[in-house]
Parts: sequence; structure tokens; C-alpha cells
Amino acid sequence: MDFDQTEDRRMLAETLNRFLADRYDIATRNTVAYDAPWHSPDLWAQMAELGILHALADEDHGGMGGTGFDITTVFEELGRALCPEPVLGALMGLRLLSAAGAETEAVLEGTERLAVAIAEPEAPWGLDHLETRASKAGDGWALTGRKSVVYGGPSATRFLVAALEGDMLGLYEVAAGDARITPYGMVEGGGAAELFLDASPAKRLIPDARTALQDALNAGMIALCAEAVGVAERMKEMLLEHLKTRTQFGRTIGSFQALQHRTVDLVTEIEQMRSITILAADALGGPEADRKAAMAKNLIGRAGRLMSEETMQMHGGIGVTWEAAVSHYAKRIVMIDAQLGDTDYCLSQVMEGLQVA
Amino acid sequence: MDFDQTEDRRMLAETLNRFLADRYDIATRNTVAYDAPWHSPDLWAQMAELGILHALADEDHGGMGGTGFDITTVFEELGRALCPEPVLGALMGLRLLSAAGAETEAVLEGTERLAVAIAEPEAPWGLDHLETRASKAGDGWALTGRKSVVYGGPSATRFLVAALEGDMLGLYEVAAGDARITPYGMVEGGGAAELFLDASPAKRLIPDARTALQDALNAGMIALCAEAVGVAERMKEMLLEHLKTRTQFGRTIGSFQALQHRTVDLVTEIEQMRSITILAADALGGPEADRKAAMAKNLIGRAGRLMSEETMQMHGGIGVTWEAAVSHYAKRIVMIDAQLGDTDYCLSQVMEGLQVA
Amino acid sequence: MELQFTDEEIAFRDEVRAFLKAELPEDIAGRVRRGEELPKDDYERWHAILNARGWLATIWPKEYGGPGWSVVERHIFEEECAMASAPRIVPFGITMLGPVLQKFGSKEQCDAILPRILNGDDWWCQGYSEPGAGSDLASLRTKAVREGDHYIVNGQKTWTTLGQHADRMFCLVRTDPNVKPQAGISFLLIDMDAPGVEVRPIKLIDGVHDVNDVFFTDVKVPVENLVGEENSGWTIAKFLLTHERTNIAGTGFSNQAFDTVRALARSRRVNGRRLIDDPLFAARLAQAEIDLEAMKITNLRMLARAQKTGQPGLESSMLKIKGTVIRQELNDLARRALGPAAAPFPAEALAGNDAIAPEDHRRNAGAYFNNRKLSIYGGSNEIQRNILTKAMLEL
Amino acid sequence: MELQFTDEEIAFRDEVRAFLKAELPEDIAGRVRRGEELPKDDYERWHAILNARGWLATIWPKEYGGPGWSVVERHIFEEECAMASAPRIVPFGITMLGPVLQKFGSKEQCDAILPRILNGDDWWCQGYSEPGAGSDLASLRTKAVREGDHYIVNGQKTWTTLGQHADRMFCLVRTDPNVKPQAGISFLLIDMDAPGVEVRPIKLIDGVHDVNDVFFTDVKVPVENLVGEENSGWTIAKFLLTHERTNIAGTGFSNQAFDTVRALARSRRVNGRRLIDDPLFAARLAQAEIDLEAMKITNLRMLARAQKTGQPGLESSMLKIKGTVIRQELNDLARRALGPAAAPFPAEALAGNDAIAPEDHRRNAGAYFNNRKLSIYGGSNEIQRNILTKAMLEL
Repeated sequence: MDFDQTEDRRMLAETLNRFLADRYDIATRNTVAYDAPWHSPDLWAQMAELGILHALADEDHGGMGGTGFDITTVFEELGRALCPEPVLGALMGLRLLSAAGAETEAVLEGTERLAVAIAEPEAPWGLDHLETRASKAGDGWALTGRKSVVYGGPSATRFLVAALEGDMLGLYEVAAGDARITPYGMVEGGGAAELFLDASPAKRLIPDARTALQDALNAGMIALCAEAVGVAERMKEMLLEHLKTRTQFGRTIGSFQALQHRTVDLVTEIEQMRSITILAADALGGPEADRKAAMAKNLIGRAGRLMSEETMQMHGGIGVTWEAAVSHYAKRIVMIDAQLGDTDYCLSQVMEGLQVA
Repeated sequence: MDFDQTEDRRMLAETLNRFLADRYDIATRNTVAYDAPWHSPDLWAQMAELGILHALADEDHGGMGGTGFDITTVFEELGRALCPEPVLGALMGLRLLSAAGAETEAVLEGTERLAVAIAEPEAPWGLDHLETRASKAGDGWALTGRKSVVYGGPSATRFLVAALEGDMLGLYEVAAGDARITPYGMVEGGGAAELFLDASPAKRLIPDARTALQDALNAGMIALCAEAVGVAERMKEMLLEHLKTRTQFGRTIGSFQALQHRTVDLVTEIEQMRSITILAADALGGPEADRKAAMAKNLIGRAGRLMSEETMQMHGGIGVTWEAAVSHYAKRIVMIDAQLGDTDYCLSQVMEGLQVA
Repeated sequence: MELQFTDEEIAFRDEVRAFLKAELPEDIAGRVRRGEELPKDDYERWHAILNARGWLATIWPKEYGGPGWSVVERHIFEEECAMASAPRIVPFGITMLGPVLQKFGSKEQCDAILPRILNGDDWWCQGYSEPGAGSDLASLRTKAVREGDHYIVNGQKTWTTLGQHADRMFCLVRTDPNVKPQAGISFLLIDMDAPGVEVRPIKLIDGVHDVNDVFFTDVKVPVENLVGEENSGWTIAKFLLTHERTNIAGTGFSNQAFDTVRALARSRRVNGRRLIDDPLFAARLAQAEIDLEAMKITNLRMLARAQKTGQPGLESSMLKIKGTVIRQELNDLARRALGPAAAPFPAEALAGNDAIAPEDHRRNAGAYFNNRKLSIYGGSNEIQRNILTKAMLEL
Repeated sequence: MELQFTDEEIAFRDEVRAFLKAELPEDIAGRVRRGEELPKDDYERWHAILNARGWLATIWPKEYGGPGWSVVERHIFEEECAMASAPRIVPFGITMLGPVLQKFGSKEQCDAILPRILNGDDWWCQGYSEPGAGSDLASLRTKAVREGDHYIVNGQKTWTTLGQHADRMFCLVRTDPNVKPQAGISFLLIDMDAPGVEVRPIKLIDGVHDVNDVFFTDVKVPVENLVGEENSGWTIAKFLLTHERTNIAGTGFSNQAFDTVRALARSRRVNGRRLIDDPLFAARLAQAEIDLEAMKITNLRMLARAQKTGQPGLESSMLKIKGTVIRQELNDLARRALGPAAAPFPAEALAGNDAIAPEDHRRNAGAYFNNRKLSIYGGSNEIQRNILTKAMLEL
């Protein structure tokens, strides 16, 4: 039993932390995050150069990492800096390309940007209710359907798309130019897109991709959990600073016991967030991976909302202003819940495990 | 719009309050409540003499009340005094006898004590999954099945039993001597019983009693809600007294802001408890009666648990001792939840109303 | 005990409904329903419509142009307006300054100012909060120094709601720095176009601009703009803070929010079923409905008492807490109901064939975040708990 | 990062399991599983079995008869014991007094007392709390006045757990009333059969008797029963309060409680389906499972740090809070799972054909109420929040 990070991962975290602290102060971050293309191609290239993306794939597929703990190391730092770069798409895409035995080099080097398109308007989470269809078209395939809220969609060069041929859920690749894309910014910054496929030409990567897609979702959920931990840690620093410096009625507001006790409860929840993320990261790729990822995402969703609401409340009016960095963190930690599986969806998944003996 | 009680009801409340304060101090109450027959036949007779039971039936059936607000008036006072007398059985029984057009006089005068037996071991709430069966036997009927946790069962002279003949849920009467009864005390005081019917002779009061039974359940739920309001009001008094007098670290514990804010939240919930009980009482007998009774019982269940746990916590060690009156109130307000429909069951009923437009 | 409205009250409600149906402009109601920022003109049109009917200044006595309604009638009016998606009445002139002038102002001030409020000639804003003096209002530092027949005002106000539209501000200023904080405050009326007044927008969490910073640099204010005595401003401030507010629970807004979420949950399909058939979502919504139903009765109980005693009672603090908690929960449900489709930034929420949320729901996430302010402003819920502790629990 | 136990640790766990399977008496485990009060004899038998194996005093150094386990091994042992429904080891002699004597006691005291603890010759109890000095321990008033070679002790202790079985008590007494509260306290050992000691039972909310009041009237205590210096008792008390407690989160108990509730929910039928198929119940249970899984990792993280640094860290206060909250939630679920069938009073819970709850669940309601004490004693959760505020948040 050992909860220390390996030396390699510690260095990775420090490198990324320093890079983001230098290049992604909150003002820069907000400029990048709230204007099209909702990320910075320059900083993306630099980040790739640092080898950050290599941490997300394993050695057999050109990377230098790819385990649950590599993922959490990277995403916790992204969260701390509230980085809007489309790393989630790279992570999930790399796992899918690896599963397909496809080339990963261009992605690892940052010249190709992937977005993974699974969710649909009426099937926001999971794989069970998708309707996008694939059919043979000449040598290749044609996809028809709509993919919704595709994270990183505005800047993606290629989309990896889940689609059905008969009952079989496959993985297909669509070039950005071959589909109609409606890009947009998100309420907390960063970009997403609607993807309209109308007999769009595609290449099939994996005929029966259910397992690979679920693995990509698990990895993505763990990444989001770790991102939330990073967000929460930074919010905690901001909150403690605020409690120690803001005065009301001639005292620092941190001297009020009601706020103290609520703060202790928040800090306790952050430890729980970190713990459940560790649990899920450890299980990634194993037999318990699905359920533990769902457990983690559920706890993160609940604790994230609490963290967001309580931190804003204790900041008072300033906490709901655009000018205050904390408000952007407060948005992110809540909106993470809706990505890949929200508290209720994930809880349902955990409940299923209780019901079958 | 008027939330004042009528003069009659105010007098009823005062009379009952004085009676209970005089005869049911907590020591007497505990002696009565925790020893067989888990109520006091003497005090029961006196209470009947005061006309308390008459408030639970309408004028057409020998009573002087019988509306939702008559019921809440009586049960709030019973709650305040933590009275273990089996008034719930009388209330529900009187409504059923009235619906059947049967004689109510002996019940109103307290010489007969009714217990209403609906719930079964695997059908604790509602009317949809009962299995006790009725069949013709000579001139009368015979019942077979098991009724579980029949409140007031130990002291009942007659049982009003819900049983199926074919698909039709009827109401039957069984004399106490005609069934096997296992009486027991409850964790918070008061008595209940298991009722074993094995071709037990019965009289049929209402062939199709679904509506009447649901009305009796609604009335019973409203009564329990009002009882919980009375319990909560008394707990609030005890809590405030404790906060004002108990000192720790050289200060009254009521001077600690964390406890102040939690107390304010409790007091707010008591107002909510009272309000939802008023809403349900007003709706009794009308088209919205079922759903509003379920709403009330759900809120009472949630708020009751909070009230119980927080009040014990803020009392510290003394709050979990038998000697402290508050511990018996804390038990009662929680155990009310399990009677006639708990928070989850009631919430499901309310959810159904959301689902159908 | 009688929960139902009287026949007269029901007739009144029907009259209000008919009025709203006939007079509330559909374009304005649409913007309110969609949670958009309203242009100044929307407020002005709506005020004019209400004023034409004599229903604008609902809490003013008849002598000043109020309708002379009972507490219950006001409540009915506010509920119906909220349910019909009418804009809120901008409170600064009508609800705040009006009653203050009627109680503390001179006859000249009343005659000069009150008709202009009714007619929409002046848009008023409120100058209370300052950076560093949020919940602790008495620590305010904006100072006004008497020089001849003027005060010279220097300092800064913040959280000035809709101040960007305002012609005038009523303002708390420090006129005596040498006494205890509460004793040295005055209530002053300031023209927003006076030299030295600068309004800077504060953008909120969802990108909306409805509050402002206001800076004063050597602003000259005529002494006749003082309301009440010099250094008696704290009395006026307290009057305003404890002033009867029938609408503090916001039940009309919550009713409307609940209906909207329920409709959304019934129509939206998620993973093979209607969202309302998801027991976990339905459980949250049912619980919110129950809490709201209870609060509506609590609210009516307080109103009935106010009607009888003329006192709103300290329970208004409870209604503030519970009302904001419930409304924020409904906002959360509205955001949550959309799942990932809540993501698009409000300013560019998708429309037409590319829409991913129904028209009335494209600001659900933004509204959720923006409305976190509900439990902060107007006396934060923590301040309300302090008030209740002191006054009700006698702790 | 490595969550799994090492091969050695797994081997150790298997050894503990085998031991428990072979040696834990079934009658005792049954009573523990059913949540019954244990007779004194159960504890004594179990202590003797553990002592025979050398596994009784798990936190004592080897020189005094401890097994020399690592933090992780102790954790494994405690988890396995809880999962097997072993009685808890009565902590007063083993976990509390033992380490105190080893650190502060004289050689004579160690030699005389420690072996008797191991052998079960003396049953110890703790005399800390007093009426009026609960969370505020320093305000204790039981006084000990030196007279020749004795102290004369007068006063009252309360919440003395299992004091009805005790032969001796370690006790905090005030030896100097004229200095600040913390400075005048001493740590004294008192024979329970000394003249002037009276033990009176305190019945708890569920009718169970496991705590007591203890009264002292002119009790003579030899001065050699003083541990450490006179007036240094506060140092010892603090040592005990912050003493490494691997089991503070109670994860073993919660594991066991979770498994039991899940089994109940799978087997119990309610209104036409298994309870576990009721989404509202299943949601609560799943959430408790998730919180518990997280806390188990939090606990292991703290353990791993303690293993490395020898310091438990302030996070033990977090574990105390979260551990009790989770365990109490599981107790609530166990009570709730029975519905009305939780009603019968524990002392007479129905059995045989008349039973309405499965054998292991007849005290579910009683246990729920009794375990409300978990968040009160051993430093209430409010005190833990104060500690965390001060030390960790530096507020």
C-alpha cells in the first residue's frame, strides 16, 4: 500500500503545473476560454511539446503512461489552472486509437486534435440508447445521425464517432471537413460542438467497439474527476484566503464559527473526492472499472455542487462576479457533472451492482 | 384566508393540553408507555369522558368534529405530551365505521377500543399488495392471513381488517377473542400487535372498501403529521432551554454560532411541518386528499429525522439517555415515519402525480 | 382555519389575470420566460401599463396614488404577475424610496419626487453596499461633507442593480465620522448625471450586466436632497430593511420555475424514457414540489398574520432563507434536466435546427449560476440566521 | 501509487481470518451481529483468546507484550475482527491506560499493572467526563486533596463506559484549584471497591445499560496511584486524545453494517418487489456505499502517511466526523429497511413464528438511536470541527 506518486509522475505534475501557472494566468485563461476557438492552438502545441499528451497513452502505442494515475496526474493540474484545452478528447481518442491499433503519433505530437463523439441529444450518457447509424458506402462507410455536445469539437481535426450497424456498436472516424459542425463556447469556457452527420463518409476503426468505448468513457470520467479535484483544491485555497482576509463587523469572516464548520465539511469532502478518484483510477482497465468510475463521478458530482455553492456563498457578492476567479472555478466544477454521466446517471449504474447479487 | 383556529377547537386544544399536562407528566408517560398494555385504561376512559374522541367523528355519526382540522388539533396535543394512548386506531376506526354506517357510540365513549389492521409483513404501506383473504363461512365470513404492526392492537376490543374477496378489498370486523394476537411494546413506547387470522370468524362491514380504507389512511397520516408537529414543538422548547442554560468553555452553548444557525434551520423546518400538515388537513376528503397526505407525510419524515438527530446532537450525551425526556421525543418523531407510509413510499406517491400530466 | 381565498379575492384574482392577459406585451413576457436580460424599455413600458391602471405602486397609500390593496390582494397580484412572466416592478423608486419619502421626507420632496416615480420620469437606483461593507452595512465609508448649501460626496458604492439606467440614486453616506458607526449616517438623493459620478458595469458569473460600481469624486449634492435629519440615515435604512415585504418568499417565481421544470421533464426524453420517469430526477422534483407547497402555506400564514396585526413578523427571515433555497433548488433542477445540453454559453445558446435545448431553457445553466446571488443579497441567509437567532430564539 | 496490500500483508490477513474462523466463539459473534448487549464474560473470554495468541495489546511495543505490528497490520486486524463480528477490545486498559503508563508511568507501575491488563485480572474504566464538563474537559471539578500519603477524592464522573464491570478507574482529578484550569489536573488510579465509590447505571435511549455515573465521597487513594507528576494530568489527557487511533474511522464496523443492510434489502420483499429494487432505497444505499468506499481510501491514505511519518495527522478528526456520519447513515438505512417492522422494543423483539424482522435485525431501531452517541462522544463532531478549524485551516 503506497499513496505516494512515482518520481516520474511527480515531475510530470510539476512541469505541467509550472507551464500552466506561467502561461495560463486567469486573465489569459478567460480570454482563451470564452472566445472562439475556445482554446489556444499555440499553447496546445507547447503543451504537446512538453509531452503532456504522451502521458495519456501507453508505451505500446507511442506514449509513456496511460494508466489511471497518469491520467489523474495530468487532469488534476489542468483543473487547478482551469485549463480549457481539449485534452479530454485527446485522452479518450488515444485510448480508442490504441484499441483500434491505429496510428497515434500525430495526436501525441499535437498536430491532430481528436474529439470523441458518442452522446446524442436523447442519449446523453452511456452507450445503450444511441441511434446514429453506419452503412456501407463504396469501400468505406457513411454515417447518419446527430452527435451532441462533442467536447473539443470546434478545434478537432478528426472525430471518432460511435455508430450502429445493425445491433453492433462500432467506432468510426470522420474528418472534420466531412460533417456539418456547429461550434459553440460553454458557459464555463472551453468549446463544444454539434455534429450533424448526413451520409457523411467515414472509416471504420473497430467493428464491435462497445468495450473500447466503455473504457474510453471510464478513462474520461476519471479524468473529469481528477480535474474536479484540482478545481476544488484551488477553490479551497481561494476560500481560505478570503476567510482570512475579508472582514465584516470588525472581524475576519473566518472567525465566525458557522462558516468555520461549513468550511471544515468542504475540506473533508475534497479528501473524499480525492480518495474516490484514486479508487477509480486504480480500477481502470480492470473488472471493476465501470462501477468504480461511476462511483467516483457520482461523488464528484455531489461534492462538486456543494463546493461550488458553498464557496460562492461564503465569498458573498464578489463570488458571483465575472471578475472573481472563483466564479469560473465554481462554474467548471458544477458543469463537470453533466459531462459523460451526471450524479443520477452514475448512481443508477452503481445501484445496478447492488441489485444483482 | 384565515389560519386562526375556531373558538371550539381552541377550547378543545386547551382542555386536552391541560388534561395531558396534569395526568401525563413524562415519568407517568414512560411508566405507562413502556409496560404492557402500553397505555392506561384509566386515562383512556377519562380522555373519552372529556369528549376527545367525539372530536374525531362527524355529527352524522355521533361525533362533534371529524374534519382535518379537528384531527390535527387533537393529535398535535397528543404529540406535545408524547401520549401513548391508542387514539390513532380510534380515529381510523371511527372513519371506517362511519363509512360503513355502523354504530360508533361505544367507541366514542371509550368502552370499545378499535385497532385498524391493514398492513401485512410484505405490504407495510398502502392497499395494493395485501394478501389476507376473506371467504364465506356460514352466515358470516372467515379471514385468513397475517396483519403486522397493528397499532393499539394489544388493547383493542375489536379489529377492523382489510381483506380480499377475489379482487375486491373489503372491510371486516374481527372480535379480539377470535384471532391470535401477539402484543408488544414499541421502541418509543406504546403498543402494537401481530394479528394471526386462521379462518377467523368475521363480519363484513363494507364489501368494496378501497375508498373508505384510503380515506382512513389519509386521516391517519394527517394525524401522525400533527402529532409530529406537537412533538417537534416540544423538542424545540427543550432544545432552546438547553442551549440557554448549558455552559461549555465558560459560555452558554447557545452562544456558539454554528449551533445557532443549525437551530434556526430546525425552527424553520417546524414551520414547514406545520404548513404542510395544514395543507393536507384542508384537503382531507377532497379530490387531492391522497396526494396531499403523501406530501405531508414525506416532509414530516424528512424534517422529523433532522429534528431528532440535531436535537440529540446539540443536547450532547444527555440527549441519548433514557432519563432525558428529549430522548423519548426523539424516538417518537423518527418512528412516526414508519407508520402508514414512510418518506420514500410517500415520495413515490407524489412522484406518480408528476408523471401523469 | 380557512385556506381558500374569499369570493372577493377570487374575483380580484380573475381581474388581475384578465388584465395580464390583455395588457402584458407578449415580447416582454417571452424574454422574462426565457430568462433574458431585459432592455430598459421593457421595464418602462410595463411600468407605464401598470401605472395607467393604477396598479404600479401597490404598497403606496391611496393618497399618493396606490391602489389601496390589502396584504392578500398584493400577494395575489404578485403571484399572478410572476406566473404570467411579467417583469418584476423595478423596486427602487416604487417599493423603496416611495415609502421612505412618505414617512421621512418633506412635503416638498414628496410632491416633487413621487409623481415622477409613478410616471417613469426618473429611474432610481440604490446606493447602500460598498466594497468591504456588504452584510456589515454600518461600516460604510462613502462620506458627505457639508460645504455651504451642498454636500461634497466622495466614495464608492457597489452592487447597484440596474444603475446603468438610473437618473438618480438614494444613497447612504457618512456625514459624521466621529460618532459610532450607525450614528453618523445620512440618507441623500444624488443625481446620476452630476459631475463626478461614474458608473462602471459589473459583469456577473453568467456574463450578464445588471449590477454596477458607482464612484463619487467631489460630487456636489444640494442640501435639500437630504431626506430626514442629518445623521438619521440609519433609522431610514432599518425602516427599509424591516419594511413589510410581502414578496420575500418569491413563491410566484418558484411556482413558475416549478411548472417550467415539470413541463421540461415531461417532454424531454433521456436514454429511452421521459426524464420525469427517471425515479431519481422525479424524486428530486417531487421533494422540491413538497417543500414549495409547504412554503406557500407558511407564506400565507405570515400574510394572514400581517393582515391582522399590521406586522410582518420576524418570520420574513425564514421565508427569505427557505424561499431562496427552494428557488435555487429549482434552478438546479432546470440545469440538471438538460444534462450536457445546458453547456452552451447563454449569449450564444443555440437556436433553430441546431438548438439542443427548448427555447425557454437556453439560459438554464446561466440562471442557475446567476441566482446563487439570491441567497447573498438583500441580507445574506447567514445574516437572516443571525437575525432569527437574536430575535426569535432569544439566544 | 499502490492501493493493494503487499503479499506479506495479504498473508497476514489470511492468518487473521483463519484465526477468527477457528477461535472466535460463535455464540459471542452471534450476539455482536444481532447488536445485543454483551455480558462481561463475553469480553473476558475474547480477551483471553486474543491474549493467548499475543494479539490483545496490538498497539503496545513488543517489550510489554505487544505483537509488534505495523500500522497497516493493525488496520487489517481491526477490519477483519469487525467483519467477523468479534467484540471490540475493551479499550480502557489496553488502548488507553497501557500507552499512558508506558510513557508517563513509573517502572513499578508498569510492572504491577500492565501484565494484569493482559491477563484480564483488572477491568479498567475511564473517569474523564463530568456533568457540566463534557466537551469542555478542562472544566472538570472532581477534586483530590493530598492528606499525608493519600489523596481524598470527592466529585462525580459520568459516561463511564462499562464501569459496572470495572475493578479500577483511571481518572482526571483537580489537585490545584488555584491555577488556570488545565494546570491543576492530575491523573489518578482509583480502586472501584474503595469505600466511598458508588457506581450508578445510566440507561440509554434504547434501554441499554453500558454507561454509568460514578460518585466519589471521601475516597482515599494512595499517592503511589498518581501517574506522572502532580498537576501534569492535562499533558496525559492530551496525549490520549491525540494518541494514534488507527480505528477512528470505524471502517470495519461500517463495512459490516453495509453488507448486512445490503443482504437485508436483497432478501426483504416490500409491496411486490425486493427492497433493493426500490430505486429510492437503492439510491440511498448506493450513495452510502460510495461514501464508504471513499472513506476507506481516505483512511488508508492517512494510515500510509502514519506508517511513513509516525504521525497520524490532524485528518483523524476528519475521519471521526465522516466515519460517524456514514455509520449512522447505515444504521438509519437498517432501521428504515424494516419499515414498521422496526417498531418492537429491543428487549422483547419478536422471535419464532411471530418474528417480524430477521434474527440479525431485531435491534435495528435501537441501534440507530443508540449510535447517535457516536457523533457525540470521544470529542463531539463539533469539537472535531473546532480542532480542524484551528489546526488545519489556521483560522
